[in-house]
Amino acid sequence: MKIQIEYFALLKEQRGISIETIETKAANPEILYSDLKRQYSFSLEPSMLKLAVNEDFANWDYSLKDGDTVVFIPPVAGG
Amino acid sequence: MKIQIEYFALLKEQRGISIETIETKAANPEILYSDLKRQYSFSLEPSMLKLAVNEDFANWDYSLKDGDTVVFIPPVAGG
Amino acid sequence: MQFQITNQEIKLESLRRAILRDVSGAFVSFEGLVRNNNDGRPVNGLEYSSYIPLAEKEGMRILSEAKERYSIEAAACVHRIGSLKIGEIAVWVGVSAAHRDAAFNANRYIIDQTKARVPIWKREAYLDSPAEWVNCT
Amino acid sequence: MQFQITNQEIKLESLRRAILRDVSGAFVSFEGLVRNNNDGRPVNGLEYSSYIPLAEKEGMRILSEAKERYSIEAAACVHRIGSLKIGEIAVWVGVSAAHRDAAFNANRYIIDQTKARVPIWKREAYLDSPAEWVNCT
Repeated sequence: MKIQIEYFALLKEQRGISIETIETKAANPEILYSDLKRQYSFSLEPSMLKLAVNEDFANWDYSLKDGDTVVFIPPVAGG
Repeated sequence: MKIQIEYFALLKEQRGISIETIETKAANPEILYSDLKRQYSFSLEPSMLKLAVNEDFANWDYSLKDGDTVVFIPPVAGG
Repeated sequence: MQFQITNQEIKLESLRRAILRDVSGAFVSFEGLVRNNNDGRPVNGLEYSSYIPLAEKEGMRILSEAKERYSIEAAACVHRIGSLKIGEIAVWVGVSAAHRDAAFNANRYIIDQTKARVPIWKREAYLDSPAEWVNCT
Repeated sequence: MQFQITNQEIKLESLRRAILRDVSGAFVSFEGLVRNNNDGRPVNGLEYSSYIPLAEKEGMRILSEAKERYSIEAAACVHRIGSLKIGEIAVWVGVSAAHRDAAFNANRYIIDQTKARVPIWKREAYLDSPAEWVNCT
């Protein structure tokens, strides 16, 4: 299935792009992040991230569907 | 001795003027207020007032001296 | 550090600028405004008066206390006297600090102490009954 | 109730006016400013970015929570993104209420929750070393 991923902050810097659509068999975002982390040497552990699917917060065991947009959210620091 | 008295808020309203100089034998502001309260029917009990002598807070047993300026301070309500 | 009693309209922007520093990461301001009612009774406006020399002295003490208690850069308070209409600013407190915790706490301290200790009086003009000195009943 | 992410300069006066009501006796505003250092290291400026759709959604939730928890009239929060210089406003929170207790507490709630929950990131440009994402080490 096709999943769109948006990157922000440190993840965007480490991935080098801000958005991409990938073909994946990852059943949920936990597996997806683990694949991407290995591939792009992301320094952030999943325990430091929050997760959004389709513009709202989601759980790591969410069942990914074709066309979903996933965002891994690095630690925030507004203000 | 001569004592200058300034009135504010409800005391000013009940006295009808904002400043006066009086001749008094009152040894301290407690006695002075008691005299004035009787004379002008002030509604405020002394326990509700604070006291200033010569532009700073003072105690009720302060020994009044000729030329002192006394202010009886009604309950404040700024802001 | 500035504590001022004024009969002029309170101008926010110049007051704000006067207390900002390059090290300030947080700025908290409080405005006390004339609202259209007091405990449900419709209010027309307010009249404030003050024993100015003592008010400014006591106000400066409060600002000094705030600076001792909290890690702030600067603080100021301006209280207006005279006749005020609904929506007008009666009192303004501004605090700048490196971090927000100190800025919030110091601002709250200054307004609470000002209301409790500074000789300022408020007379409310009601729509439906004679004017009353607040707190003097 | 308004929560907004913007790449424009934050204009205080129009924001303030938008949340004042005739029943408002208290107005508290918080400004988060770019300061010239972080833990003593000299800072040149900041760059903020945000995942905007989720930030505005989560921000509106925070404002709703504040309105449920505290007796306030209105509240708003605006967070700026892009490159900011020292002294510029990164975030503004304004709350109006009948009484100051609710205005202070709600304002503090909104800024604390915003900093903890809203997807906004900050990169500090240091004078003496490479830029760093705050909180990401």
